[in-house]
Amino acid sequence: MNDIVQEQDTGFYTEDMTISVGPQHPSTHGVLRFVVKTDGEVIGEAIPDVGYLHRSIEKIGEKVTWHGYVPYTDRADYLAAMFANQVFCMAAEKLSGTPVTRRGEFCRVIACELNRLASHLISVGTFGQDIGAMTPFVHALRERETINNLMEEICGARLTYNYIRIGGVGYDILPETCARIAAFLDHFEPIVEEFNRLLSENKIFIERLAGVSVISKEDALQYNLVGPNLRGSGLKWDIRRDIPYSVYPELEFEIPVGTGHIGTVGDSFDRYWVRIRELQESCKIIRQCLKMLPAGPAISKVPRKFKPPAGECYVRVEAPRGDMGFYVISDGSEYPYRVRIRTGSYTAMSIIDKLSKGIMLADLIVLIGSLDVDAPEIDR
Amino acid sequence: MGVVSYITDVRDTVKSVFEGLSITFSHLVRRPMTIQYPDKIPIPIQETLPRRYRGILEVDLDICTGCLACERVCPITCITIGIDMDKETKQRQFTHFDIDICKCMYCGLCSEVCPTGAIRHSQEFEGASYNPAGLVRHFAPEPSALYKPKKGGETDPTLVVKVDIGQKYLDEFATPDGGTVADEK
Amino acid sequence: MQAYLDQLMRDGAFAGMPKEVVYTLGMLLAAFIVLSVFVAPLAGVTSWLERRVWARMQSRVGPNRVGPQGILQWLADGIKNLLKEDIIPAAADSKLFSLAPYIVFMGFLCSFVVIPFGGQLIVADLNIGILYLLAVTSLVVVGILMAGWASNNKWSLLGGMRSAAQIVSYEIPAGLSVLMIVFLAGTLTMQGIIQGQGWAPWDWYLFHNPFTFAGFFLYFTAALAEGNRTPFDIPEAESELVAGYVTEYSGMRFLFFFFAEWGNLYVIGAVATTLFLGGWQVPPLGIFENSPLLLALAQFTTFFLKAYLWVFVAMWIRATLPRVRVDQLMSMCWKYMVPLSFICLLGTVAFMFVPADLQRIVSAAMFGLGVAITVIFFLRVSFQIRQAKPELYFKPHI
Amino acid sequence: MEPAEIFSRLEKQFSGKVSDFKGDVPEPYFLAESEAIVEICRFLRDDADLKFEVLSDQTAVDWPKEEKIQLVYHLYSYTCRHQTVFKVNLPRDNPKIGTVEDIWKVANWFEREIFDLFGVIFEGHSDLRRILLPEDWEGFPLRKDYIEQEEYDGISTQRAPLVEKLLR
Repeated sequence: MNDIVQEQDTGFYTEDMTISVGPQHPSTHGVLRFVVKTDGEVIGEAIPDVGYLHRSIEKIGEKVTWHGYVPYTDRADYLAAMFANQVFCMAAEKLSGTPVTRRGEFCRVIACELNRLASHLISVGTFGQDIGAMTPFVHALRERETINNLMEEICGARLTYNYIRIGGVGYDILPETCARIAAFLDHFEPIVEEFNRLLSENKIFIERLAGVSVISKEDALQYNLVGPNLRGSGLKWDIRRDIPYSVYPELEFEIPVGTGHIGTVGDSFDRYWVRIRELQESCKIIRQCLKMLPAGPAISKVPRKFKPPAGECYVRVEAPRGDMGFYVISDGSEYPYRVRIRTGSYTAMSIIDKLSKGIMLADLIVLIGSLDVDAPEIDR
Repeated sequence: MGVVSYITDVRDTVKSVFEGLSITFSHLVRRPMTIQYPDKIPIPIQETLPRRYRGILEVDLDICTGCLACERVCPITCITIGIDMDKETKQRQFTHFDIDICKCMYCGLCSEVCPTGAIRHSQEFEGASYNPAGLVRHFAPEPSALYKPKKGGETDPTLVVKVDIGQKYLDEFATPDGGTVADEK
Repeated sequence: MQAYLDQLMRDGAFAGMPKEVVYTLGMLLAAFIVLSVFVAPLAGVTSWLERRVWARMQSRVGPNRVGPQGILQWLADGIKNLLKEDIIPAAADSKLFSLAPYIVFMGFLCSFVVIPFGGQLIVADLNIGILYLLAVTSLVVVGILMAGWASNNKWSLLGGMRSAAQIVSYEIPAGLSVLMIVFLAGTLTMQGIIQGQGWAPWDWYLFHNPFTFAGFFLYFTAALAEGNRTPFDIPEAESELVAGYVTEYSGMRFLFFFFAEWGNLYVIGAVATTLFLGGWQVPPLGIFENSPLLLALAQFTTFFLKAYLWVFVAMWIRATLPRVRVDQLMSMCWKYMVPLSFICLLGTVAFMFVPADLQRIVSAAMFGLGVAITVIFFLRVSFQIRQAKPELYFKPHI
Repeated sequence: MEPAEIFSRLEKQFSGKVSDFKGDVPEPYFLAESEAIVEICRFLRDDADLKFEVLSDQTAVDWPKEEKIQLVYHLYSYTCRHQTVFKVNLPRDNPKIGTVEDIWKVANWFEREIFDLFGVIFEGHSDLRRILLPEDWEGFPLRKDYIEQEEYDGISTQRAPLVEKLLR
């Protein structure tokens, strides 16, 4: 409390106020905490305090089998569980040389992109909520609900899928589900446009976002921002295109980058806008995949006692919150020797300390929302 | 602040507010999306769930062979099975078969490895209970014998039905084509 | 009211009682009736309606269990809050803390004294009516500041400070817009202002000239800000300040704040109706001539519905707009709304020198503009419905 | 640039400080000496042909049999589109190494995490505190010989197996 006491000529002295934002604050997206020192509404510094959701997933990885670890990876980032599934399975496949069936790859991409839609909807919806617009949030969740229903049909779970397995996917996508996904996409694209008319083009919303918490490209690299946050700063970098994996090289899609068409390049609006545009790109990808979906088995033959040879690999995929990397070491036994999960939110969180100096309390909420940090992914 | 930008600001604000109001008003006359849970729909909500839905685990002990595959595969060890030898009949029997629903994370691995489809996910998802003990499901309250698959198909008519249900579940649920299950069967 | 009591005393009722006692008792009775019969259910039903309207705009259903369509939800909530523990934090200034809700409540309740529900239905037609109203509604800020300070919570304090800054600033555009009408009407009494208008829309001050038309929206925006409504709900912005000045309140005291908020909405609508929308004016139909009761009922209904329309609009705006930042709120007030209010005020004054015939033509034109805006709006709504296709229902039986 | 080229370049610059290039694995890596880590990293970032602007990942692996904790650095270059991996061996009983926080700011949090979970001390780090675990937690959980403390603040850290406790 008494960190900075400014004695003034008048004998009138002021001191900074220390506020604890979180861990039960409404807009910290899970259990995050910031120790904020403010001068009235203006923040002197905001020190992130993470770890409230630490579930030691990396340690658990050393104690369960390779197959048994897949459901745990769901929990690393439960808003985008499919990607953690995929990256762990990719690592296991790379270590053991297990091939993935072609239909399996397409099923993976469909499921992942649906999951990306769901995750981005949560992101932009709660972002609206943080700024006070309640309706866009519920509209976004309404669409996500439909995606959850589709997921339920594809893999039987709504949030923690355990769908992607080593060698392919757990369950094949049925033709009637494909038809429903296509129907959903037809319905969803106009909804995104309506969402834009309701929220993204709103003058108050733009005023709140444009020019707020600008992240330059240099800062983004220094702090290793990834995914939409990096693209929002103007760097055209997408692992799906630049370090291709799965069947992404065969698909056509654009990589939206922040252009600063309303404020400055790298401001909160750019990061938000990249996510909105990625919604549309994901729709495009799913459409192509549905068209190209080949026949054949969804999963290749994998022994139940899965023992990849000793070795190590670092695999990354483009998750909704950016580069999700798994560094997996196998010592040839039934259990992974070491699993390291490197997530986008963790690095995004570390930049908040720097950016928060001198902004207003309301802008801190915008900053957190625009970085789309996700507590489970930070703490793992 | 120039006059032009002043006027554009006012115009943009009015325009976007007008647009937003028209969208929210249009939703006032559309149908709501949420459902009237749980008493205002004609059929139980469980029946609307897809067949693949992974709800609370159920076990049909009559067709369980006691191979312990599910116990071994469970990553969170929520299944505990006890098997011993019945002293009178000299047959192996279950002493207990418990599933801790508290711990279960509904990953579906156990139901995929089951050779007969005895352990499977039901559509039930409401697990509220007054104490944690109520969440431990005991499928073998008293010792019961293991199921032995007969060569050339099942003959007991009650068991035939159950075996068929299990097999149907396996076919529908656990990977229609190939997969981790197929290679060891 | 006073006239009615005088009449009763002349007729010999309350024999032997001093005049002051009769007045006091009469006033207390009136206050009780207004509070229990009108204000409490009004605030309650408004809270229910807000939740329903809001829910439908968000593709939800909303509260629908207590009573038909959930209309008694407010009663259930009220009883629940009455039964809850009234927590006063140990570190709080307990006297100020307990007093604050009542001051907020009083500030809003006192405004009902001058609201003209009908030609005769007014508690006291003060000769400084509208001025009194502006004064007592400002009392709310004292209560909010007290609540923010006494809670001894940093969120509450920030909320209280924001609220004070906001309400004090927005008094100015609101006051200027009111002044416009006072100039036109030439009186401060509420009934006088209403009588200055006619029953027909083109006789309303809203369509009197372009400046009052703009002034109405300025007034409504400023009044929303004064009532701490979205997009100006920064004092209790739940995503920033948890709950602002009400963070530490619970039970009935908490309810008082929300009671005042929802009641205040109606006051905003009522004042807008009085000033701009012709108040309780009804068409001079034949059936009203011989039946004063019917006339009073018609006047009350007209006034109530007009006022409630703006309550609905406030809910609707709340469901639509995001919230502005504190500095943007201030710059919006001082850079945009205050200058625009002055322009409107001067324009209105200048317009008063325009010949009467021309004034009539302008009124008709403005009315036409109003109708045109409404038509365009509904066309836009139908465009929105057509644009985004009907919702997907994968489970038709639900 | 290929991993082998990167390594040979480094070998030229820091002869004796980098060694053991292993090129026949999915991600080729080499070993670096812990004393030279800061110079190597600065060279990797600033050299015109290497330009590793990004520290993708920094983590540690515990090898109790070999009595070492191995730090693993994953670098990536967006400009040149190549990556490199290098490892640093540290003694298990007193792991200490210089911080690379000044080179990549993100290392601040990565190193805090490694300190938190492995107990590696980064000399010169600006804010070396526990990050994921509480300040007063004992031990370094990701070490292989870690034994979980029985109680933390009077709360048991074990979930008693309900199945056994409740009905057996």
